[in-house]
Amino acid sequence: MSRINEYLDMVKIARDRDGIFIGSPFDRSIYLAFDLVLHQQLNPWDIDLVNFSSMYLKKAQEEKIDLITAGRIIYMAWKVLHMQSDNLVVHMEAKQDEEHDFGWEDIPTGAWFESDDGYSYTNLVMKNPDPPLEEPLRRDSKRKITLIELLDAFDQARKDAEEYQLLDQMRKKERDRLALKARKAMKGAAHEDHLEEDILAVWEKIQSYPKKSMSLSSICNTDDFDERIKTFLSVLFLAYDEKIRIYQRKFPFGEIYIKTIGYT
Amino acid sequence: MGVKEERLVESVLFSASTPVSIEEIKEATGLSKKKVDAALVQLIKLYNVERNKETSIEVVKAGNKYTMQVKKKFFDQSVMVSKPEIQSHHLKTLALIAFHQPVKQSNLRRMVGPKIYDHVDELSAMKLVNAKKHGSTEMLTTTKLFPEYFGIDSTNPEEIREFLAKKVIGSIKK
Amino acid sequence: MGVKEERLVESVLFSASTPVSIEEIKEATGLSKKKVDAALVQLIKLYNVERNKETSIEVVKAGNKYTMQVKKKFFDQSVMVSKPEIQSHHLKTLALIAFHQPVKQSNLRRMVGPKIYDHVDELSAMKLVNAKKHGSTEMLTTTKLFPEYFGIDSTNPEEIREFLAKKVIGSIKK
Repeated sequence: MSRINEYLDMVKIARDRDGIFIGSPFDRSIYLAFDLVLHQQLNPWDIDLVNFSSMYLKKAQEEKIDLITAGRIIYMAWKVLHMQSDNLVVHMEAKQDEEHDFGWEDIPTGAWFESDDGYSYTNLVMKNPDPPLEEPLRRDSKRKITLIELLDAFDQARKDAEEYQLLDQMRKKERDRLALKARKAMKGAAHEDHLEEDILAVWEKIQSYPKKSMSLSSICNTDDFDERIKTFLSVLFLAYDEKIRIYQRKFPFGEIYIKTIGYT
Repeated sequence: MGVKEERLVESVLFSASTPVSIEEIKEATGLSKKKVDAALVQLIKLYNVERNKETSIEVVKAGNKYTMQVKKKFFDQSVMVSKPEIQSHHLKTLALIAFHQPVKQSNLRRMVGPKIYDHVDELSAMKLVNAKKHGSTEMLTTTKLFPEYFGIDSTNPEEIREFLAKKVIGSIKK
Repeated sequence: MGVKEERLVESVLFSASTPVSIEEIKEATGLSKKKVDAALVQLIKLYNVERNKETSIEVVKAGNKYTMQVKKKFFDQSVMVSKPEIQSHHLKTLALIAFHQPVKQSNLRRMVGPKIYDHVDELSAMKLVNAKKHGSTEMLTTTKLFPEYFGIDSTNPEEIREFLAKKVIGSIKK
């Protein structure tokens, strides 16, 4: 393959310098063959051998190259090209695999297809309607809870609640701090002046919506770019304040949904 | 009456986690009512009389249903390994509801966080908690089943609350 | 070795809905390891040999634990009472992982197709399969729970492989 690259380089140089002298008739023939590919703008990966041959012979006659050499060169060139195109296909397939599948390091480790046992086991498992594993049948008995356990649980729940309250307070403080920071960062931005009012307006809209679940586009005029941005920003703040929950079914360009349920 | 039918019914009793009716056994085994009846009689005899000392398991009639269970005298050992019916997280939420009832779901959320929504769903499904729409939230109370389940001698929420308070305070004092 | 110890261990096996370790049996019964071991040997003999035809229940070693379960031949009848939890497709994927482990998810994908991603998620959630990041793919193995769950008497991957191979060959002969 590297020899071919050498010749291709030679052709390029020859073309650049316009009429370089190539001493050996053999090299010269090769040069001509590849020159043809390049100058005729033939696709080297999809070469029509018949067409290529007749063109080459014509040129060889003009350049006075002996026909035996010419024939060999045609054969060789064709073989080489064929090899190269095969290689390309393999390479492209491998590349596709790499993209769709996994990396080059994913050469099978278990060699499941190399060992006969692994291969037949895999085949049999795939073909048999029943899997070789069966779930055993055991008792799924559960016992009743005792009153003592209920009381213990209550005791634990009170402690949990105290902990939660403490954490919640810390969370709230942190939220307020971040919100203040975010609002400061918004200063000077186009929407800053009315942000508080916007949030309030959107919150009212959401609350007055007859359902607990709605799409973003159902609470704003989607044709109005400014309103869309305003609503979106407000919704983000409301979600941040845990007044609503927002989600998308399709990411990243799907509709944004708002849910108020459970956050009353 | 073949031994095989007895084995079939036995396997059904063993694998069912709750008592099963004759109808259910019939359906599972494909046996006739007569054969199921006969098998049950045989099994009760086998477990409770013939093997009496050679097994810690008994077959008993519970209401109109039949069940396989550990004999009372082995109960203490088995209770340590058997799974409780209500998960400990759910049980905590249930205890809070029982104490604070009637309590708004939103208040309960403020107390312990959003996880309570799942818990309330589960406890409602177990018919231990009642959730009634109340504005934008739900009002939670324990059901009639609750005092029955825990052997609390009252269906009055106020009394249940007092009962829990007393018990808990008692346990703190200890 | 007293009969009573055997009964204690039996009651524990019966009451636990999942396989139990010797340690857990020790804790529940207060017996020594030696006595628990002896009782387990006796129980396996009693259920699987002596009472062989007079019971539909067996005592088996599952991984490093012990469990009581319905004998396979009575399985179909009782299946209606307690339903299987894992879909048959997932079971097949699990059987492939158990045989080829450790196996790259990408290799498994070549065997089964892209649906394995869902299967692996499901099996991981059930704690039957372990997935560890390995370059751009994941390396899959079965967990400790796997032999316990399926009542396979070994935690050794090689022996698990043999067990599965026998099962598959057995299914062709039928």
